[in-house]
Amino acid sequence: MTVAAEFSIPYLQYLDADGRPVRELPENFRDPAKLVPLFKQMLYVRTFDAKAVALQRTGKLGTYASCLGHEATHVGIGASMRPDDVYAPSYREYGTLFMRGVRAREVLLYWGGDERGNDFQEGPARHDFPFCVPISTQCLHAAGAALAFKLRGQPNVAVATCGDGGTSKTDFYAALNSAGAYRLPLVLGVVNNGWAISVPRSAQTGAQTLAQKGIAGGLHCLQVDGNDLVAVMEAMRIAMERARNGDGGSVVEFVTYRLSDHTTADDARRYRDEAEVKAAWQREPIARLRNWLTANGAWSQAEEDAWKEECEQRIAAEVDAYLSTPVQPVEAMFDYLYADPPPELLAQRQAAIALEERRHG
Amino acid sequence: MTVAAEFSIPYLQYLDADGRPVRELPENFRDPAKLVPLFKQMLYVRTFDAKAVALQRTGKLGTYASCLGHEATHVGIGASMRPDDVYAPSYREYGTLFMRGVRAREVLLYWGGDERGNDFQEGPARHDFPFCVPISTQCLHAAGAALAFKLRGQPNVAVATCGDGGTSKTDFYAALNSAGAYRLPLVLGVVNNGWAISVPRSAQTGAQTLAQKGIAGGLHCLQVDGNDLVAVMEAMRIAMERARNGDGGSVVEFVTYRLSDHTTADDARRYRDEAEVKAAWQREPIARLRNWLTANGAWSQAEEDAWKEECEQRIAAEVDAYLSTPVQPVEAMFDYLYADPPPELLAQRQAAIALEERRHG
Amino acid sequence: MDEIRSHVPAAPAASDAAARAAGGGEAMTQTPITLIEAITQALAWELSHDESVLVLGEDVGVNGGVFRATAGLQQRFGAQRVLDTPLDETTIAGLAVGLAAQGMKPVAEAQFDGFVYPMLDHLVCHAARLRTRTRGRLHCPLVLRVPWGGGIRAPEHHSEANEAMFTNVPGLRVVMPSSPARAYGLLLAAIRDPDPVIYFEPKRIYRQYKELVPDDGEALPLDVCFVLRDGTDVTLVAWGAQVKEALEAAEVLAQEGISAEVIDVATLRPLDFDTIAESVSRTGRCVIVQEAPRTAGFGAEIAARLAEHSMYDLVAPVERVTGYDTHIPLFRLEMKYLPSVARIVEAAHRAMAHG
Amino acid sequence: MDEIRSHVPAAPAASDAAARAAGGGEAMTQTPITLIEAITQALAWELSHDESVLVLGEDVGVNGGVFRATAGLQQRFGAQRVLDTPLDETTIAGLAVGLAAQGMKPVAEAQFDGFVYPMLDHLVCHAARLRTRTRGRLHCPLVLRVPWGGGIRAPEHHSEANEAMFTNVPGLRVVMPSSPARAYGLLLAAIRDPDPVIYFEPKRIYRQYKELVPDDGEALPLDVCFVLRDGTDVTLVAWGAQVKEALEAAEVLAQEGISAEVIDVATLRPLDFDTIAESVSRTGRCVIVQEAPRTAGFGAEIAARLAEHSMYDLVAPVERVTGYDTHIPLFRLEMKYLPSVARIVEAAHRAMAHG
Ligand SMILES: Cc1ncc(C[n+]2csc(CCOP(=O)(O)OP(=O)(O)O)c2C)c(N)n1
Ligand SMILES: Cc1ncc(C[n+]2csc(CCOP(=O)(O)OP(=O)(O)O)c2C)c(N)n1
Ligand SMILES: [Mg+2]
Ligand SMILES: [Mg+2]
Repeated sequence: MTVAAEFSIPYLQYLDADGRPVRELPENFRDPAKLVPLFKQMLYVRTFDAKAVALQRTGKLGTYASCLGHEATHVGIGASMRPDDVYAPSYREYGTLFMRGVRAREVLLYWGGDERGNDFQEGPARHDFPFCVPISTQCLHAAGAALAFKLRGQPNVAVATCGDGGTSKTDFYAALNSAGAYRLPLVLGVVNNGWAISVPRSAQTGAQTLAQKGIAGGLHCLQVDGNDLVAVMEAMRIAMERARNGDGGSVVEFVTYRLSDHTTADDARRYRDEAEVKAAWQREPIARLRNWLTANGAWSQAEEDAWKEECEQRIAAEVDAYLSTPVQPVEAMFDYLYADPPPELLAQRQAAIALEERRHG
Repeated sequence: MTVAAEFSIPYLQYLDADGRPVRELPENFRDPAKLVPLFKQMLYVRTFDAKAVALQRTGKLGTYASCLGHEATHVGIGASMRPDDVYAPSYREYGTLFMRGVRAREVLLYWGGDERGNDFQEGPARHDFPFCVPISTQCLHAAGAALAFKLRGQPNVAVATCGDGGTSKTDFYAALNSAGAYRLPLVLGVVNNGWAISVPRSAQTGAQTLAQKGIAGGLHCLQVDGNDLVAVMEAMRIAMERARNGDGGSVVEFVTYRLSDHTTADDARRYRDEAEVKAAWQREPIARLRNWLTANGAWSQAEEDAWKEECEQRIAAEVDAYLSTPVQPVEAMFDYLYADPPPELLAQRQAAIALEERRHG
Repeated sequence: MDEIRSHVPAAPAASDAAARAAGGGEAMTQTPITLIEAITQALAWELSHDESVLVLGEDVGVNGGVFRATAGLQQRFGAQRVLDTPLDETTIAGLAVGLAAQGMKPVAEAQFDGFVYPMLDHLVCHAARLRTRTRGRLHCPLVLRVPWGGGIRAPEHHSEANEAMFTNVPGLRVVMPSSPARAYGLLLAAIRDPDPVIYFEPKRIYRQYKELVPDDGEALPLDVCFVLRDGTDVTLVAWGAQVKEALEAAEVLAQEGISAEVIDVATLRPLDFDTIAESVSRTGRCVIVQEAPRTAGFGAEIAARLAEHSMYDLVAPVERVTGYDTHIPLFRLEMKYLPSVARIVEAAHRAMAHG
Repeated sequence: MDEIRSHVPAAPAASDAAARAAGGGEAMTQTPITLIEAITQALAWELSHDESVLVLGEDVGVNGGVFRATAGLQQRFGAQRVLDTPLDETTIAGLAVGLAAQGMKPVAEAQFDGFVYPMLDHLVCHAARLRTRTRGRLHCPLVLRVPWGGGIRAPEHHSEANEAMFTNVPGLRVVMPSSPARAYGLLLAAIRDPDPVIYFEPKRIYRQYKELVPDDGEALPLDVCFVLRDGTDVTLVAWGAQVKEALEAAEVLAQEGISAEVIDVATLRPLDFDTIAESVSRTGRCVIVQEAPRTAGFGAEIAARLAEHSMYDLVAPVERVTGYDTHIPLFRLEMKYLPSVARIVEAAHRAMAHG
């Protein structure tokens, strides 16, 4: 038989689960001092996450989706983007969002049931897409943004992230299909944390890797250890450079693990083996990077204690800002629907205000 | 870098454009006498197709989608299925439909604007899916049928066909994704005829082959010369056997060419180079198989003349049956909507009948 | 909780006990159950009694569904009958059509109302048409279960009331129970119906109260409205979670001396307008309560039929109490969006000012 | 063809000629054009005058669209402005949302009405919500053009009237022109509107007649009904291709001495009910003509508002002349499905029998 086409999917890992290099580190990321700010960001995210879960447990937040265990992937992706790139998140990539300028109070407002959580006030996030709940639909929006970049001749990249479950969603396929058809500057980051609520990665698809889905659209495909910040950064560097150079889109699969429940509304013990979670803690991203940095003299326990203290304080201030944000007035639900609201909508708005007044004086 | 996964897509061809073998023919299809009935079927289809186009041109048929040039692929697929397998067509696979028992009059009724064209009266087609206009949605229905086979432990295969354009459709991806996830006995046949109305294959996707899309779901992938009946049959044999043996689904790409306009409502000269069409005629499926059969003493001009005459007669009879089928009465639009029609629908039905009577006496 | 008056089949006859025993030996449920438990009970009944029934959706297996509607079913009936699907709603709908066309009776779950949109293509273009398209050669006995509506402080896209997407579609049936007993009986009917049924589940009242729901396999009819409370002054028409608001409003009105009749539409398509018209012919006034955005919601169809058929009965203009013409806001504001008892009472007062 | 009376901006002022010249030198169209040519003309105008506008869809490029609505545009404006898409409606809708959120003004085409369903998710969950979701940080100025309705002897899925899928969705505007001039003016307005607009094109009248449509870049308002014919006895309300049927019915009625007012709804969401109410306050009778299946179609909203607001004006029950509650049949029977002049006239007669 003749061969019509051949493909291979590379796998990237630099630091093993104990933080020992398994091969020479890429030149850009060889200097441990350069990685320290990102490590600090990972610690900040984890502190935030624990606080958010606590807020939910005490009734001060709605359902919340934890990012425990995803810190290297999320922070690494954020660190690889330029301000004028565009990011399209799903719903738990706080590490990426923070690097784009989203503030913790905004994340809390969103899960606290307040639309202002999506009105990102600072940094590049101002032009990024909001939180996206319908799985993987954000991938197509990022493709649209990438198409806008291409049509306008801007040297920017659109990045979207979705989960392992998200790669089954038709929108994910549509995004990679159009990225290939138009040769778009698009990076589709698949955050494979092993589970889509209760459905394990193995039940989601017959594909050996999730990265290989990109082959369907002629994209560049990479699988990486998503708990290894160095591998994440290197994979993103390759994908972002290709996109910026006009070489088209990539699917990058980050293999990590959801150390938490799916959300605070979920109880993973119903469907997931405790032993699997325990084993996953041995591979988690923060300890291994700490080991590497400490072994190379770039980080110490004292620094960590001080930084954690600072994180607690910063997050306490954000939580205060969140908790002291008053509920929007009833008319808020009308005020952003149309630029030019129709008269009948304004009449309903007036009626809603009047009803409030009748009821609360 | 480590390699996470590797893939290769085989290409199958046995008879070249002139009907000369390029490699030893597969054992099953070595005896030319065995291929003669299929060759005759291909001639029948082509005769039917010309007649249908003529009927449209003379106002006796609605818009019609020609299958000119697809005969080897369509007939080869039909010939590879067992009666209790299930077939889910798109809209131009008359060669396959005829082998499943659909009669020419039914095809004509369908394009003649009469639902009875989907009420296949004979053969395995009775349980097959009807014509399907929304592109590639039939692929998911076939996946559902394959799932039914698997759940019921039946040793059957579901086959769906779609076009090159159809492989961009999210439903195609959803079908291959679920076939992989459930390891379904599903064969997705991609009839790559080079064009999706005016959009060439090259603009549809960045993938080198359409077969490779199956990699996204972990399916078996094959690309074949869709104008070579032997290659079509061999590819289908492989795919059907895998499916029947529990080895899961396949994507088989049949590379052929649409020698006609997209439909009778289309004028391909607006977007397609005449030279391309001319070149494609050099590769068309009927001449090459005739050459092979004739060279091997299995077919002659006299046999062809006689058979064509018979085809004309058979088709004339079918056309008569079509043309003499009276229009359904007005209540036909109500009568098959629900098994148990609601009273308000029956009232509308009565009103519609009464209106007819008022108007036509 | 409430008495059902209209078009309801008589209590099971004596021979039913035997039939029940023969049918697999399910005992009468002796303790009251919630609406969602009634759904589980109905699914279990049909899985036991009809081997062509299967349940599919995201997380419906080991996890028993994010709302626990399928809790225990995979353990009891096996992974061949209760299937987790890949995470794609197009897939769920398309597979269900294929399964149903080939002799199975799939009961598919959409995890939340906000995720049904990708299913529409297969539902409208195929499920709703397969019988008419093939002149009855094939048909499509599928059920889509959709947790519906707001009021549970859920995240975005988890609180939609989008039944109007389905009510203009020929070939579908659209059902929405509002009590445990009706949830049980209507779901049995939906599964047994040989045509596609969209079955909306008002999640706000999933666990709101319990009632005795005999596990007797008795279906309720799919084409009737239920009169839950008799009244003479004004007819309150509601469906889903708003039935509870309407009943409470009727209580408030009763204390004011206004007698409100309360009708649970229950099946939106086909609509049993006769029951509504008969009530309005007596009360002369109608308040329609609809959780969905106002304009072109299903309430409009009821009001339209009143305008066509009940003009001479009405003594007051028809009132619609609805969600506003905005998206349901995130949960800090959602209760201000939803119709409330106070708004229903006000509308009834406006109606009472006429005639 | 018809005179437009209500809410229509005055004829272009003298200074417009200068503005037009400045705007790229388009000359006044001197020959009458069809509805579809008016669409092409509007697209060309906006492509010329706003570089953020782009056209995308299946076969819209070299081929100029299966209906030729985009004929010549790719040649004139280049493949960067007029893009063929891969064959997937989810893709088209999702790309359009992404483009619109990032500063472009995509005008997307659905090839036929029957193929819009896979677009709903992106339209409802994203396009219609982006502004409200982000408190105005982002917005979504997209237009979706949908060739709409039956009557052209097309294959299956090419003849749907599914506007009711969109009219209950907050955040969308839903528009349907019924003449070349209104097609031009409303499409310009749709493209310029900063929020998403679904623009239905009644394909049955794409080429039915020609009228002079000055290529002056003048938009029509997106929130008014157009009164096309004055009358005193009965109000006929229609949209899309049914406007022509209604006008013809008015002619027939006139010959019988019945004076029918004819209103083209033109924009379904937001609805200009005032114009309809004002007319009905004079005529006392209303016949709503709707091509879509009857139950829960958009006509129900108009009838509902009449039941709420015009009860004391109506002297006859509201009449709806609609498609039946079935799928539009394949073309041998489709004309028996569609509302006809005869059915409209009969409904008007029934209304005249009252009051
Ligand atoms: C279209 C759609 N269907 C269902 C859901 C409900 N849901 C929320 S998260 C989730 C699982 C997502 O899994 P994955 O993509 O792996 O992301 P993860 O949550 O693991 O990060 C599901 C099914 C949804 N949000 N959107
Ligand atoms: C969902 C959907 N969108 C658009 C169309 C209109 N349409 C009919 S055939 C066709 C092109 C199909 O091309 P391909 O899949 O290559 O099949 P071919 O016609 O070449 O056999 C299109 C766009 C459709 N039928 N369904
Ligand atoms: Mg996951
Ligand atoms: Mg093709």
